[in-house]
Amino acid sequence: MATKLLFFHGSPGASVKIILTKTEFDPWAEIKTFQTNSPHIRGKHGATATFVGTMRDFNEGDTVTMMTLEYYPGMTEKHLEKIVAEAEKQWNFLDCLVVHRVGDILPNDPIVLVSVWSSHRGAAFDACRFIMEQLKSKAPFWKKEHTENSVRWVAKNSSGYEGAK
Amino acid sequence: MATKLLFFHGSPGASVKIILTKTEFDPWAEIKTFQTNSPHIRGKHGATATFVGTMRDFNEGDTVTMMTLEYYPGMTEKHLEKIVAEAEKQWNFLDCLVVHRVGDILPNDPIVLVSVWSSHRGAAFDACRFIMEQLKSKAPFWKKEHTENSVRWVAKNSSGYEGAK
Amino acid sequence: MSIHVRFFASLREQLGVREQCLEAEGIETVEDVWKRVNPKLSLPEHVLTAVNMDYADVNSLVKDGDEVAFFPRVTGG
Amino acid sequence: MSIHVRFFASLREQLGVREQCLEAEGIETVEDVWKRVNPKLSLPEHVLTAVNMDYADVNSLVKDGDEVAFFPRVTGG
Repeated sequence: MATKLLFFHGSPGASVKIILTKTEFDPWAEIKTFQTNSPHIRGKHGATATFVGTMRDFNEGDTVTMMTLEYYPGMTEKHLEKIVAEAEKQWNFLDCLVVHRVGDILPNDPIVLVSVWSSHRGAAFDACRFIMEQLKSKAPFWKKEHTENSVRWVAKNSSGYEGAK
Repeated sequence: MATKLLFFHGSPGASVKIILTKTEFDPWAEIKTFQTNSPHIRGKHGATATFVGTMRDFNEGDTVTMMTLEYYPGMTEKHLEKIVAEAEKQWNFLDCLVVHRVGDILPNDPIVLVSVWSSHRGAAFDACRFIMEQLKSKAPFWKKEHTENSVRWVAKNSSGYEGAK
Repeated sequence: MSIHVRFFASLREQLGVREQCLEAEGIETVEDVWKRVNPKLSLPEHVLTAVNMDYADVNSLVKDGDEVAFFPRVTGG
Repeated sequence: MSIHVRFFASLREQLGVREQCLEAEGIETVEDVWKRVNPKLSLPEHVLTAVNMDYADVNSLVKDGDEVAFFPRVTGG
């Protein structure tokens, strides 16, 4: 995988891997590789909950051609670690993988991957969603959109607890 | 992929694919293939929520060496379709992939995959979890466990809304 | 025509019956189907029933040509 | 020693400043840092602040050697 690791965090308890990358990544291949390299969860994890955020080619009525993701080196990594540690305190999980893109991104590129392995599905679902919501509201990343006519900063993230018709 | 399709359902609205298979499947490869074959979601889906259930090698204090998954041909397919259609009514999603193993299963084999593609993460998360809970409580599947000393039917599924420590 | 009866999983093993074909005469409900097949055994608690592959209950009506199924709580996923 | 100040994203572009080094003398809080850097501009609403890479508020204490950051609402994920 042509992934440039900017940051890697391995935890001693549950296996936690947090990756920031400047190049495109394949979330499904990342999950597979991570799982293959985690022999301790073989036969132990009944549940894997995963979320992948992908760049859309539209926003607020405009066509988006590119996006630049700025971050705060040091603080971003620290807060991703903190968010996963908080989830670990609340739910029993075996492993957790977080990957986040930074730099220039094109439509249809994956931006973020959160994957949680647990014995039971309730913990996997809850921890995965918690990490995503915390990441969206706390982790220092900023998106700049390039539309056909302008370049603009995305003002805010919407809550993830909406979506029913 | 050496997947024997027992049943395939393609929907005219959102792309819905429901697969029952007697042979081992790789959930991450299935997702990738499905996504590659869905050009209409390129740049449109901001969110993918996925759940994979995997066979554990233990249950109720015993080592489990094998599992046999019985189903009700006809009714199982009908109810999986119904569950996904109900989710489609409640949430906006673009695509949905459900794969379920039947027959003999070994520890660490994936049993079920539910993957939902949507514009927004709330809908993806909610629909994915709804489909899993409905599948667990409504779809006619029955697990028979082979432990080292006995063969027994699993009595009931636990609720998926537990898991916090 | 007739009523097609099916049993699954632990119930299939306990009864030793997988499928059965009944004369429709005298059968009006799911419960009647059960009684015809198991005259000496009352319907065990937690047994689920389906008519033509839709969930039903013991009072659901059954007509000639229907498929009626009995099975334990589901444990898939 | 000194206080290291950083700005990110839209705020960085608006102010035209990425990093700055301040003398610690006379600075007690995050707000003092902002005033030193932008004497004519009050801290915009929704601007977030961090001291040594932990979230802080305008009244958080700042000491010599600290890193203080100002940035807009985060929009990752």
